[in-house]
Amino acid sequence: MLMRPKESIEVAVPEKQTFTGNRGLDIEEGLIFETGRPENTGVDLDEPAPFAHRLGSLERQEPAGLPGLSEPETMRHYVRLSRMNYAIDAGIYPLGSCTMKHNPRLNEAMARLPGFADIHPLQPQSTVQGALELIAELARWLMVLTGMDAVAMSPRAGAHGEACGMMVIKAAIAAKGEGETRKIVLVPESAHGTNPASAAGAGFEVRPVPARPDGTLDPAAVRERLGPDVAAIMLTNPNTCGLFEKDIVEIASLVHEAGAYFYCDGANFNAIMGKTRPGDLGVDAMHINLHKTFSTPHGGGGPGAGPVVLSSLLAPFAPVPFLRREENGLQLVEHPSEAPGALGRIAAFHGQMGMFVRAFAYMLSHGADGLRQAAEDAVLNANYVRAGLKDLMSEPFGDRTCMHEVLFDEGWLKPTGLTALDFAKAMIDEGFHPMTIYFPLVAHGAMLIEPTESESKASLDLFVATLRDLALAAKRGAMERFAGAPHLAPRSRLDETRAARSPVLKWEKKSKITPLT
Amino acid sequence: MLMRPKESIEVAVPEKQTFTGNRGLDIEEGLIFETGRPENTGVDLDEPAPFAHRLGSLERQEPAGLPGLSEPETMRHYVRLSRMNYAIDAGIYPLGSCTMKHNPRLNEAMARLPGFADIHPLQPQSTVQGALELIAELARWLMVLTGMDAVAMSPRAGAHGEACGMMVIKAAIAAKGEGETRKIVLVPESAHGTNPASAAGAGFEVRPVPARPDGTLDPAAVRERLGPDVAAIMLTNPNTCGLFEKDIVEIASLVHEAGAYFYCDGANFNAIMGKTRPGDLGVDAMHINLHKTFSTPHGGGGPGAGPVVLSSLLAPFAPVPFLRREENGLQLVEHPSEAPGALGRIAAFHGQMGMFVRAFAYMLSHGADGLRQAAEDAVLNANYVRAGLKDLMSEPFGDRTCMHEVLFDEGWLKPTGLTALDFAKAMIDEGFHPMTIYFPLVAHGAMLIEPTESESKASLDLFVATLRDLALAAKRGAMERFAGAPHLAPRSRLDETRAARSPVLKWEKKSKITPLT
Amino acid sequence: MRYLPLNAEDRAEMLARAGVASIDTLFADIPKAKRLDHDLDLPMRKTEMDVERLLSGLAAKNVAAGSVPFFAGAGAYKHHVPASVDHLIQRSEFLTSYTPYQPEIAQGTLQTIFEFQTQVAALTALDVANASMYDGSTATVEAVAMARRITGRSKAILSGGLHPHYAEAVRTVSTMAGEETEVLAPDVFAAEDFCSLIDADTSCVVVQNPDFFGNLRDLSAIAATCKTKGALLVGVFTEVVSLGLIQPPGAMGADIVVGEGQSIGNRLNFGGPYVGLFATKTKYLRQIPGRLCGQTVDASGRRGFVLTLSTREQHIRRDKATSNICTNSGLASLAFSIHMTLLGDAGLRRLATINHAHAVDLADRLTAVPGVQVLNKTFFNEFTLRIAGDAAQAIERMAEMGVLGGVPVSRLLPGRGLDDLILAASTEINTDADREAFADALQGALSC
Amino acid sequence: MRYLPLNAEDRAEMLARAGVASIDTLFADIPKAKRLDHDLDLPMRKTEMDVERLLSGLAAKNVAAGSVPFFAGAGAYKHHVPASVDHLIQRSEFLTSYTPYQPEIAQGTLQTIFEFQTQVAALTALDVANASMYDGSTATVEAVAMARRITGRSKAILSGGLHPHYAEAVRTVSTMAGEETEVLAPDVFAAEDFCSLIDADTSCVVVQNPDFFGNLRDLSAIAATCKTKGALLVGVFTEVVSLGLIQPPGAMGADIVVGEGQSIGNRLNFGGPYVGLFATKTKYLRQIPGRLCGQTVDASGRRGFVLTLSTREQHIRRDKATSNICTNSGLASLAFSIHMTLLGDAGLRRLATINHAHAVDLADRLTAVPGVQVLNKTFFNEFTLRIAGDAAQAIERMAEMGVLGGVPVSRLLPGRGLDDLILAASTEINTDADREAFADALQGALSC
Ligand SMILES: Cc1ncc(COP(=O)(O)O)c(C=O)c1O
Ligand SMILES: Cc1ncc(COP(=O)(O)O)c(C=O)c1O
Repeated sequence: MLMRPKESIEVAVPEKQTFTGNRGLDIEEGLIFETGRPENTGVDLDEPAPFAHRLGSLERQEPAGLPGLSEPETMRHYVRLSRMNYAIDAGIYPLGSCTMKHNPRLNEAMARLPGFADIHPLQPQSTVQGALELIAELARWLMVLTGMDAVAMSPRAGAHGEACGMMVIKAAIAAKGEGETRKIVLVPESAHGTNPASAAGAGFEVRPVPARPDGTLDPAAVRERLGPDVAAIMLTNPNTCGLFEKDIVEIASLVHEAGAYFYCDGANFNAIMGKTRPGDLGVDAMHINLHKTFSTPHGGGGPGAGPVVLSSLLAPFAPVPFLRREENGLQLVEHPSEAPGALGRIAAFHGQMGMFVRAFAYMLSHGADGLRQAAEDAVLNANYVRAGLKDLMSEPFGDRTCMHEVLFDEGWLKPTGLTALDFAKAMIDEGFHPMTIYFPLVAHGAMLIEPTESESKASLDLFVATLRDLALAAKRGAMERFAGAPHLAPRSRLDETRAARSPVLKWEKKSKITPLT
Repeated sequence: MLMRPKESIEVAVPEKQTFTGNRGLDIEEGLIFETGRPENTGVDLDEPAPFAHRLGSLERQEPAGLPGLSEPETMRHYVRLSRMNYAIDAGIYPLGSCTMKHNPRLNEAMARLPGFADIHPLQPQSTVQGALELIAELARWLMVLTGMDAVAMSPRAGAHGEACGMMVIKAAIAAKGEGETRKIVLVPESAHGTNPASAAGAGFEVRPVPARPDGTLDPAAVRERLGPDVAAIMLTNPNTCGLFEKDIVEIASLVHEAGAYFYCDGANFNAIMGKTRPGDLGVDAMHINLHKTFSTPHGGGGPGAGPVVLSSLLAPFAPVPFLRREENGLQLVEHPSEAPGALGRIAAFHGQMGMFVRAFAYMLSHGADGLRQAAEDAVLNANYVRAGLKDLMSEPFGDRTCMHEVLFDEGWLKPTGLTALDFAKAMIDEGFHPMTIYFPLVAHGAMLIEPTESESKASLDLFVATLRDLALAAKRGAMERFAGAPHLAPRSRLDETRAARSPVLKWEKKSKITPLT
Repeated sequence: MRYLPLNAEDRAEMLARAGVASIDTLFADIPKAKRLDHDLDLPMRKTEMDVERLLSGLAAKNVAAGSVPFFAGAGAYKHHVPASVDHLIQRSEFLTSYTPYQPEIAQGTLQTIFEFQTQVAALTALDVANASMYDGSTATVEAVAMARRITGRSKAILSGGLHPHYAEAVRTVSTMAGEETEVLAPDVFAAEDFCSLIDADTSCVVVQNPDFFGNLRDLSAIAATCKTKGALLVGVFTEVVSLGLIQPPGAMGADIVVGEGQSIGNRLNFGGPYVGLFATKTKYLRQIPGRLCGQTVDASGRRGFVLTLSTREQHIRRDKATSNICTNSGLASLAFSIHMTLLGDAGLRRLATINHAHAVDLADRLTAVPGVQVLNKTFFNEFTLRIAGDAAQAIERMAEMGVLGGVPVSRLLPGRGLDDLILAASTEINTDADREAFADALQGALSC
Repeated sequence: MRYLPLNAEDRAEMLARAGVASIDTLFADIPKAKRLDHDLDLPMRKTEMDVERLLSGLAAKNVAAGSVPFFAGAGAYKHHVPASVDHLIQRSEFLTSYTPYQPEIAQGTLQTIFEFQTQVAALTALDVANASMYDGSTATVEAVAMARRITGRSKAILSGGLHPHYAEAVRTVSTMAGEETEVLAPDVFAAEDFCSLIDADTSCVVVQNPDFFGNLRDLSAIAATCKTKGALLVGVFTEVVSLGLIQPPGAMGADIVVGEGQSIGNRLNFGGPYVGLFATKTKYLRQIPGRLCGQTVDASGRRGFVLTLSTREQHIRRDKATSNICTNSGLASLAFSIHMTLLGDAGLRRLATINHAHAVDLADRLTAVPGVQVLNKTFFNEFTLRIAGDAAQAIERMAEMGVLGGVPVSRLLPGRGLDDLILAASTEINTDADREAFADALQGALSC
């Protein structure tokens, strides 16, 4: 089969056409459904001896029609596709709120030890004591780092941790007999979308809390909204504008006085680990994204892990499973019947063990001293970027230092007619992944930059200098750098509207797209 | 430090300048000497307690001045550099004579088992019986596949195998008392450069043998050159023009009758494994490039392995080490004193164990049936490419089928004024690694294409179609595709003359190149 | 510290450039009393070598599946994953990239998601699949929530053949959200009858196939009843390899199909990370939870892929979103997709057939052990044994003999009078000798 | 077969397009009588799972260095290699690329070679280094050949402190090439005196430091004599980590320095693949064997790298080449370079210091064992023990006790009256407990 999108390429790169559509090392790659065949396979398996099947009448009637590729073809398919991706390993990935830090390969090696990777969640507990010890130790580190009393290890990611935390709070409220009255969760507008979604998923009603002009929460505004109908507040701290909620202790007291709980979104824990403890600040529950703060790889979208630390008030309501140290070693409490009053179970098995190993390797490598240093470097790096850009870009909450990420908005771009999106796409041409844009929603055209502690000064210098170059270019009206950017990526700007208008969500023989001309 | 070759970039990509010199995912990367600092390190090591050193007066005086990079910086440095490379995993790598076939990752995993990768060559032999068994089994496979009686496993690569073979022959000749008379080795002009170099290195004098117009050797031409002064003939079969030496049996007889030995360069064994056995053809010694035929990765230039199979005549002269099966298991014979009459030792330890594991995994995976199928597919693929191109390109030895590789020459390009090099560089822009050019020397502007069995029909179709497109473009005078190509690779054509004229072979503060303009 | 590029000199210079006196100035917003002025009571930094030693030591305390005859299943299966899969998912560009929010430099991830969606839809015989959920259990929770949204009804009926952890997760989350769930009694023989239970408040019926006890279930009748009653049928699987050999839920009328994809491309990992598969009919597209990748074109008309229909999702719709999921199982879904690409139809069917053949052989061998009875009429690669004794004890004893001989049903369903049941699975990794060892060990365990 | 993309249909279609009747037509040039018409007497194809089983079985029969207290050295050393090194060398673009013959699409490999050359030159304190040789021993062979070419003289004098395998390799290859070699007697105490042996036919003197017995040697005096007599001094090392702490041969006047680079970035691998380092003075540039990478510019003036000065090499100069080497140790040299980049000066010095500290500690502990004597006045991370008994037997006994306690000198130098000598090395991988175990085991071995 020949695959040569000749026509479209002519449009794409008028300066230098190729016959293949490839450009040197940038090689186009078709879909497996176009290159593979159902009768081919890249896995050799011996044919079993004839036997009498026990499938009753339920044998599959229609084959799935999935194409198979030999191993060399498979290799090439995915290697070529991978080369169309940006990665931390290739450059700074300054997505605010995402904490794209270095992913040590030691962690990968450790997670692949057969003693961790090839053990079954339900094999006898006497045969997995090392695994249980690791979980217990990781849990201890999380509790010490956060100053909390318990931790639910099973949540699969941050949002799942939020859901878990909200349900734990609901269970605690129910236990107090207030299940029917406390139905409201206060969530600032700057919150990540998962927060309101998680609260709603647990059957709560979400109410916004506005921020002060300085980007942080006003205790008075919180007090105003508290009442016997409020179950909890959900704050992010440092918040999504990169600012530490300086009145957090007061807010926590107000919340507790009102009989509500304080859930903290711990996505930004990287900024403060070893510097302060959420437990000391009055937090009742907080998830920790191991895939942010503790370096487990994002993998193009997951998997992660979102353990939830809990205060002593909430600990009794934690879901199963949890660990108990008994005479014959560590034992998992797995069934709700063994933990009366507990929430129940929120997912199968015991949590993201593969991520636990990686996160624990990261913690051990840093130690208490290294983790604090990492937090300091993360904050320093953000402020260094801020210092390098603040004269050219606009800050929604005034000229003040930030924590681990710095928030700009597109105010400064207004005179140019360009948007945050245009600016971001021009960064791609320069070899940089853009910052987070349009989040948090409280800034107009937010541009949220989180360099993390993994960037060297040289890397930040080049990043800042380039953003300055681009900003100056924008200001002097050099539109060609922005219009329709990126120009030098594997694809030029993609038509998202078209994708949503007539969704093509899987390959079908008929769905071949014909070039727009 | 900012690294922005702004000026040069302006020249390079006038159509679309960037501030960084990067182009989307194509990111420029400096040298470690520019980005690293000797006081930094990416390896944590605990400081040892104070102790009295035992270095006498020989402590290092001047530090080496080597830069260190933290782990994230190191990762990025090498990942970025890697992205400037072509690879089998990214596309067809049709280098004739190089057998760039698929490198299975199973082999990589097996070679990394601690039982193979973490054993010391001199630990007690009782503790490495599994390793010795693997070597013995691999040796057996090589002997069965080639129909030979012994194999010297220690050569590090093909050329080292040639040297080993030449020295074994020399030892055999010396043992016959003809050491002073037989000094000549016959080597066809089409031979790979290592052949004459290896023969010369073993103290032989090299004499050429011309080929017939059909590209193969004429027994008569060999007979003419044989005599009491000839020690050996060194042939490649299939030869470097991709042709099977059809008179090889007769040539072998002539050589033997003349009291000389027949060394075969086995670099092209991939074409014939399971189809015929060199031992049956009269070969006395032949190296096998495990990194060609048996899929161990080329690694950007090595390491490889070049075991030499030997006939019973030459077996007694094989160098140490070799294996003996004794009561208490396999035993290495390691010292020349244990093997009187043997050649001696040609390198430390026992050979390229890491490559042995990979090659053996490859052999086991294929089995006798799969290896033969691989040879057939390799030959079929070459002929398919040949059939697709022969009407446009010229063949130096006429219109005939080939073995695993097909040889064209630049004769057909003459009218266009273009060279094989120009054509090759234009292929780069199309996303293909060029074929081998200017080798073998017997063709004028050779273009030697070896697709290997790892290519699918679809891959070959695209390859052939693109070469046809380019050939037609050349013929119709579309010079812009060729002049100064490649245009779309990480670098445009590199100035090799300048590199050789004033060699800069390492980084020095002063050696920064200033753009030529 | 090896992961931190800044050295003391850098830090000083950068503070100066940022115009702050000391690093602590930057943390001034933390209330003074709450600032930590000492290192926490945790160990200090460790060398790579020491971390390796410590973790290898912990790993060595566990019995790995590959080191003994191994027959545990119950929702997590040990299969052979080709070495090339693990190599590919470790490519920096897959491993260390984020969710593809900038599609122009994330086509690699996006195209693989598009291919994954297509594979999942084909396997389940449904129209459309999403980019993955956390795992099979949370996918089931989401499926039930989706059914409630679509039908506007509350009650979810969970089959007694549904994996108990899945059922508990649905029950817990539903209860917290104020929704009703009816969990049927454990149904060892696939004998339950739903049809009478489905009423006007029933949003969905959730049925697993092969069920928790290994029985194969024909969903067609339930599907028909659901249709009549306006409820949706949610088909669940925990062993995706089965779909190579048995009727997919979509072909039997399921409206939503969810399941665990761990078996393909992924290791056991003591329970996670796994990958949840989620597929449904086109008409329910806008109710799907999680990410979707769609095809489009770039400014030059070239085909490309983007995340799409995100108005369903939390980052746009917030408390009205179809789900709160953000991070999903990206890399695990990639591993799934790569392994499936290697297999193709032919490979998958062969793999499934071997699994079934091994399980049939195991069933025959175990049936021959005195005091052991195989309860299943039909099964794929796992079935239920009734033994003359306590299952948990027998399994513990077998473990001491070096055989991991399945999962006691009572571990998941304690106090239900099922203490004499063992779930035993046999995949392609088991040899004849392994199965013989199991039979011997079970016989041994029962006779002591 | 999983590695072969063609299926039967493809093959038929391609034969037709190629205009040949059958695959055998393409093999028609093979004399009929010599064609194989049956499968060879070897096993048939195996599944990936079966290959894994078979090879894991073989691997399990060996005692891996990481699994026991380990002290073997003698030219191959167990060091800790950071996980990132192995990850990086497995990048497809490094692992599966060829020698960089098309520099425009091989800048990755070329720049790493350029960096490697710079690192090796700096470590050895010489002007210029090549892109690698097979290993330390073959690099030594090449150095001697190069010295002969430069001086036009034959005789090479090999120190009695040179690794015996290296000496044998030089002797063997030299003899075959008709050149003269003088191998001095084993020199346990670094007491030999070359100066009188160097004559007008001497091309070079080859001295190892630290020598085979672990002694540190000051090469300055020999260098001076060589200079006077018109011979070259070839400095050799087998433990490159030593260069972090001791004077490099280049700084003591060596003209050519060769050595084994395995210790940095590479595993033991039972002896190979390793990586030979080769450095010399600029004036001998055109006599260097092997590949050289040089800096240049591209058509746009951007810096770039190419293989250069290839008129020295076999593919151009053929029988007149400086060496026959073609494939070298590319990926092993990359591993070396990456690990060295991670270390830097500071890390290398720390690593070397730890090695030395551990060896000093080991020497002290072993000296305390009755019947054991450490012979070295100076050493780096390895030294020679004289024991009251047979060294090979003692080591075999220790192995039975689970300790790999060094290398018996007699294994490399049999029949030389050195049967009571053990070479013992201690690197950063050994713990206190390991060294104690060694002392205990040796004591045990000597007392039985
Ligand atoms: C502030 C914040 N909260 C919550 C989340 C959700 O975490 P996860 O993606 O792990 O579910 C994120 C992730 O992007 C986040 O940035
Ligand atoms: C025909 C031929 N002979 C010999 C060699 C040398 O083999 P090696 O590079 O393994 O030393 C090669 C390698 O390119 C070759 O193609």
